[in-house]
Amino acid sequence: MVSSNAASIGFLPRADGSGSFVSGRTSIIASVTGPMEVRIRDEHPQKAHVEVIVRPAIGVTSTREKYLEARLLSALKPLILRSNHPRTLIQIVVQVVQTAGTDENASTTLLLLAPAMNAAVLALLDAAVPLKSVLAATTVAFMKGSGGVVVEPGLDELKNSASTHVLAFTSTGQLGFVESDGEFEYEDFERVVEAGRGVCSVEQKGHHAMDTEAKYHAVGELIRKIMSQKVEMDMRWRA
Amino acid sequence: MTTMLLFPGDVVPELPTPQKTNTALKVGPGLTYTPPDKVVAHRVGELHVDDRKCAVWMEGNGKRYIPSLNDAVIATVLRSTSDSYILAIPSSTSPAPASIQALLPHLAFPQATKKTRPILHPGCTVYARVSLANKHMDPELECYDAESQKAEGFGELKGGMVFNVSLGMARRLLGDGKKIRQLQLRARKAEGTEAEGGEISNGMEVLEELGRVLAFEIAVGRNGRVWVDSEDTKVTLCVGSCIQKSEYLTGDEQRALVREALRKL
Amino acid sequence: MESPAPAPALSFPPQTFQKLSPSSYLLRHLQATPPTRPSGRSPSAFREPTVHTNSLSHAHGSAVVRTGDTAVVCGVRAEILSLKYGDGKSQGRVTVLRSNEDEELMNDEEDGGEGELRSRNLIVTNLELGTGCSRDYHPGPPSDFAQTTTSRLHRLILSSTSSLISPSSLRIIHDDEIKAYWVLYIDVLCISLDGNVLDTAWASIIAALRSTRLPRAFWDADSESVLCDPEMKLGLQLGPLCFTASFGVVSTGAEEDGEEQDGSKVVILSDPDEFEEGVCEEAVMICIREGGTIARIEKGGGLLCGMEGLGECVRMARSRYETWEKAVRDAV
Amino acid sequence: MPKELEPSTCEKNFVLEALKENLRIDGRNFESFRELEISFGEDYGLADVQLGKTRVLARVSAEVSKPFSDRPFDGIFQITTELGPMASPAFETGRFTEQEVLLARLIEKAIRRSNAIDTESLCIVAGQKCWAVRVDVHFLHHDGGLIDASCIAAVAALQHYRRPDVSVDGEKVIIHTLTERVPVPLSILHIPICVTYSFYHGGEVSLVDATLQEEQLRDGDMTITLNKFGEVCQIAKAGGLPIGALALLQCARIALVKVQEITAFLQKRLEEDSAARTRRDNLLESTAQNAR
Repeated sequence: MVSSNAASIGFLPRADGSGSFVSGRTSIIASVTGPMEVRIRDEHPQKAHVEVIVRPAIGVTSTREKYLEARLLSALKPLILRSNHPRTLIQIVVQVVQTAGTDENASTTLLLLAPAMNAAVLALLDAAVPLKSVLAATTVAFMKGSGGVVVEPGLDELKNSASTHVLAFTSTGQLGFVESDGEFEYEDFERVVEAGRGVCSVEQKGHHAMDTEAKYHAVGELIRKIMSQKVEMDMRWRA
Repeated sequence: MTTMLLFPGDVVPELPTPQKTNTALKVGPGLTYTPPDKVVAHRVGELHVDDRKCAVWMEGNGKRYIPSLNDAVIATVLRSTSDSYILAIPSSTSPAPASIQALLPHLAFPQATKKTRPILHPGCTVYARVSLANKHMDPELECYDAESQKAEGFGELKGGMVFNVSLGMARRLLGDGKKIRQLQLRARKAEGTEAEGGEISNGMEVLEELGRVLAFEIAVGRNGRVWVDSEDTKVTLCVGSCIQKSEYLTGDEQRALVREALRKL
Repeated sequence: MESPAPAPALSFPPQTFQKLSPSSYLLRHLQATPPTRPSGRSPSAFREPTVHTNSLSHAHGSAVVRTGDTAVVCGVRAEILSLKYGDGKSQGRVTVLRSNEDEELMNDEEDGGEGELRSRNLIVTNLELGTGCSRDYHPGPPSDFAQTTTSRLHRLILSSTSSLISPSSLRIIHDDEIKAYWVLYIDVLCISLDGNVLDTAWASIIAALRSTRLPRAFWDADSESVLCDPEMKLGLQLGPLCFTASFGVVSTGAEEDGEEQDGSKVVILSDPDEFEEGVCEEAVMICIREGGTIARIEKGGGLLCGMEGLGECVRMARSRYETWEKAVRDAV
Repeated sequence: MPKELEPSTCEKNFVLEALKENLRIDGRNFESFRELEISFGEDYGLADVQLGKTRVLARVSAEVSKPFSDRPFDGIFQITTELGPMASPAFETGRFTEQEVLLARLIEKAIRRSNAIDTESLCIVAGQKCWAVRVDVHFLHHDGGLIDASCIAAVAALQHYRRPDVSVDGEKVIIHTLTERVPVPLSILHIPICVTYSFYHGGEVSLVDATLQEEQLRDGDMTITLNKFGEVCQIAKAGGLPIGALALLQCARIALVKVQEITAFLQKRLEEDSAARTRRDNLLESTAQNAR
């Protein structure tokens, strides 16, 4: 089952780019500013410095946020054509609005990763930061016993899963990010990756007329849809 | 002239072939060229191909201004050094910080000498042209036209008010929309579909309409800033707000907007 | 005019080349046949570990682990957390329960006890970089790197499906009622850092936990407090073991931010050292559990390593598991 | 880190001249707020407030804690307002600016010290256990009026919040899940609302709800916090242009009208949210019954 995903962009007028992503109960807002002036100690003569700041919904920044920052940075940094803007800073701020569960357990944190990544990618696209590719992320659970694969599971499903996987793919289906936890065989992992690729990648060219609602819930297509709506709006004057 | 939507990583499917041997392919903003013949998009936008000029570029909209050679911009003086002014080129997200800093040499004014050069104080608004744009260097500005060496409107903007618009809107106000319109007309002609489809907007009807009735001065910077001045505060405000509201409006809607605003005035 | 004579070829000692252009320096090494890393290792070679346990006399368990020039010390200390507040006076005895807690504790037995360990905060992990452990060390509050590594280690201990430490071995029970818990403080100090601190730190935690001996603790109903019997020492009940293997990924044709060129090859570097970690933007970590199943996969930083590469990493991680397992078994 | 760019001379002169002609750049009256929008999250205690372009998110949470030893019968109530880089890149994390401290203190005075929350109702077992309620205010977008917007967001989230029910059984405090027992709203004694005035031209012009541009150009400011009964909770005037006592009274009079409007609007939004929740619960119930 693919839970309902929703996304939007461009709602923060002063940020260069902004994106929000809601998956199930998890809700994230991200903003991008840059390329802008960089602190001297972070300055790189050939490349832009990329910074990710995660802010929790409740309480102050802890090691959990530092961990999320490091993971998000590892997914987003290779996406950006950093050499296009040397000696600058590209700052990505991720604000957690609502999490799947109330406690700070591992599952809640895991369910944050994919939506946070998607919100940040939308914000980067909105800010027109030069990118190599579009990345889309999803969470996949491998169930105990049945061995079923559940895409975008809820907390209850996570409880009954043997392993959970946060995966991100480029629109051509290249694997960009993995965070898998649990107990699984490599063969199971391969099945999980295929399921994830299905919702994250985009059908290449051809533009098949598969404009069903179900398709737009798949995150890869959702990101495309949101962005093409923006371009349409930007070009509205020509109509 | 064909348009299609591209995303970062998408390869431009068909490149125009140079008609003359000495014309090279021009790759515009939003695209990265990899030799020998691969052009890849690096942001979201509409791909535009002009076969005659043998050019490809991406039409998109944004808020963050990246200086580009010969762009006219509206900048603010921050301070003066021994031989240059340091200016901030704010983007349309302004008054957001983190705007680009640029150098305007004291002598980069028409016929300026050490004695006759204009004195600019911090906070002054300047209409200038980007004379150096390189990602590895801070941009530089000049206050005269590259060809005629005359002011041609560049220089300090006194009085008036500055309004923010998107970078796309600023380009349209400078007439880029007209070029796109011409390309579209040409494409229709080529396809023999001139009669079909309605009128094509050039995206700056708002300005044409306002200019017909009101008297005001205007300067548009490609960094998403529009300077407006007139005798009457109300007129300046009306012009500014009409322009800001026209962002997503078609030509007809822009005209209607201006009519309504003028009626209220 | 004759064309000017070609400028004399500029040459550098290797160290200068390495500093000036770290990326090319590594790639030149990898393009050689057979590909060799600057350290002299082959791409798939791990550094041999050495493990010593019980080196610290005042900790309940400890281990020193070294791989190449990366060396860490891990100490485990246990303290008692009493569930009763105060000192036995009646007003100091309020217990807070969530209404679904009993039920949750039952479930926890199945899912490895993550909930219990986490909600009670029974395991406290910390990794500290020792002063002068590496060139990039700056004194001050824990760096982002130290915090992130701590968080990764903590996550490995409290894996969502099966915990390394079973909560039952930390409970102090009297008449079927949990009276108190052991809280384990696991502190890792990195003495010397030459890349891949995670694998080494993790192995040191495993070795230290296996060497941990706790005095038998029991509830004394008369004094209403927990007492310890120093004569009787008990080991911890550990769940299935697991060991991590980290990899760096780099392409031999990788230009700065450029497209991959034809004929370029993706190289996976096992157990990257400090220099290699700086050059390889892409990193893969595989954690293999006893029995050969996978406990964790982390990948980020690039698009080079696809499914094929990951399969390769898993295979290498399995053989690395054997190495670690033997080293730790021999040491304890 | 980049600093906020000051308005240029021509912008400054124009804005101030326009004020002399009774004109604001966005066309508002001197005494009107920008368009206010309040929405609530799926979770209890999550309020999203938009005041013009300014956008603030407030999040209420509660956990069981030990009361302060000098106040054994009171619960703990805390508000945090940290200006993050999302609102403006000029705000750095972990560095407290003067603006941040003033804002935090003002909100603290307006809500906590005015006893908007009945902290005694947060006590579970005297001296032993109490609720610690915290409000996290997140600034998403800064276009002036952060004080007014964050105060509205905080009181909206506090009114929206429901904490889990507890029962005390001897030495055991049992926290009931949201599904087991209907969660309890906080006991709110009154609803303080802040109205910030900005002064120009020696106090001749006073503006309500200034935008960022107007804030940058003002000569002085004052924040009045009132509830709908006209009780003044606090007045903050930290230096700047001196204002006559009569002008202050006039400001307070206008502020009361604004406070009443805002309170009524907030009430309307809360009722709408509660109605939507009831509808959704009924729907869920009926589908559950159908499934059976």
